[in-house]
Amino acid sequence: MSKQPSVFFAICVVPLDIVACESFIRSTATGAEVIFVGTVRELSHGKKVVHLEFESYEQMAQKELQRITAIIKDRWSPDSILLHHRIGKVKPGEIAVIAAIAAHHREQAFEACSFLMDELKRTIPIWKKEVFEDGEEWVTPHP
Amino acid sequence: MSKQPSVFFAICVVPLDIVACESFIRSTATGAEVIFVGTVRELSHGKKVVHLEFESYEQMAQKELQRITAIIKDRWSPDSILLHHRIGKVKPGEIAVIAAIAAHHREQAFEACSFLMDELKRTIPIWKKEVFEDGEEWVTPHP
Amino acid sequence: MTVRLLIFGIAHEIAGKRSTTFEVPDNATVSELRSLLSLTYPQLGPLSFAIAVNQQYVEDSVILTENDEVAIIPPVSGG
Amino acid sequence: MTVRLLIFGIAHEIAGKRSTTFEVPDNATVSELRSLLSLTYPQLGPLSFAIAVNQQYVEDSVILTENDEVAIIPPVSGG
Repeated sequence: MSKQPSVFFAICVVPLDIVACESFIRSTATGAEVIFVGTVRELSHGKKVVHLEFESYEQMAQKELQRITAIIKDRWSPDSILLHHRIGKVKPGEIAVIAAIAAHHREQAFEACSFLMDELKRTIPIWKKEVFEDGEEWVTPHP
Repeated sequence: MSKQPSVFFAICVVPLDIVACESFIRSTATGAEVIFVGTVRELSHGKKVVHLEFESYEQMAQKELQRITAIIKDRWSPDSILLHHRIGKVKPGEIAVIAAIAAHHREQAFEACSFLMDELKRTIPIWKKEVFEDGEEWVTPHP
Repeated sequence: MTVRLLIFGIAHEIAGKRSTTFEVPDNATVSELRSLLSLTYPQLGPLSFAIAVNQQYVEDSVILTENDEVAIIPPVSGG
Repeated sequence: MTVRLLIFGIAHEIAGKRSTTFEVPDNATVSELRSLLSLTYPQLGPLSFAIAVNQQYVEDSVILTENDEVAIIPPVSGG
């Protein structure tokens, strides 16, 4: 397939909106949508989180997403690829990231969305710091 | 883990609501949500679909979901399992099914949600008929 | 004895009804029920379908009981 | 020659700044840049970080050019 998927990428300082994301990727040509929503947990290693603080290297994040998008297009030919990531302070219960894929078949959508999240965690230049009541700590990635 | 996941099952004659589904499964204890949204395509084998018509054997669907839920609980220990399926007439672009899993880690959520959809398509007693401008046809499942 | 028969999907269109009562010999198996169904609804013959008894999929060897809820389950196609 | 240095995550806290200009020899490699960074910011030493040049991850053998945008990329932790 040579059709280009639609790509929606945003780094946002305001709350992420699942409905907006889903309507970006929805089309009557597409049967399957997989949406990943990553929220902030109130406990990290048993300690109460006050908030997370995210920062990003946005221009590079955009280039990394282009690289990832090219791989996803080759492997799964989806109709749409979306990644919205929050930066700044994000409280427990709030959404930190939404990744979404629309495709013809559900296997494509599940695999592509899972891969997009794996690659986000592996290479996209975004960092988070956990802020506790008694201190703060930059998060080192878990594989 | 012996904790019981929350289970939300519904067979609906009214449009399905992604926001409602996501808020059912959201909690501050859970970091990862995977939501599958299945929509009706406007073309089926190149023919224009007027609408789909779904019917279900609801009591048995509920029992099948209990069986599937027990397997998902054993394998992935998610916090929540949701399946909302539309019945009656559903038009192209409308949502036919929402399946959603909330879990601590994204791998659990992706795998459990994909398994839930596979099992839905394999065993849950729901049937659809495609209605075209010039006729109609019960859909036989594709693996 | 009598069982309650529920008929879904393409099978209900073939049978022309969604539910009915159905007579089977005492202690009939699901396999015997299948044969009787084919006699009553010859067009069901070519259709591959599962049988559920009291809302559970069953094997052909299962023995039916008076008043069981028996369902004809054509290949499902939800989602 | 001068490159523009961007410093992210835990590294910007160690360095006490998010961006600066940085002097390197003409035709310096990324590997040489790393050594100079460790001299200027000794606390970066124990940290494992990647280097991006003009918004792309690069190997240590890459040769820098005047005015490149060079970024210190600690292990990412988005999502």
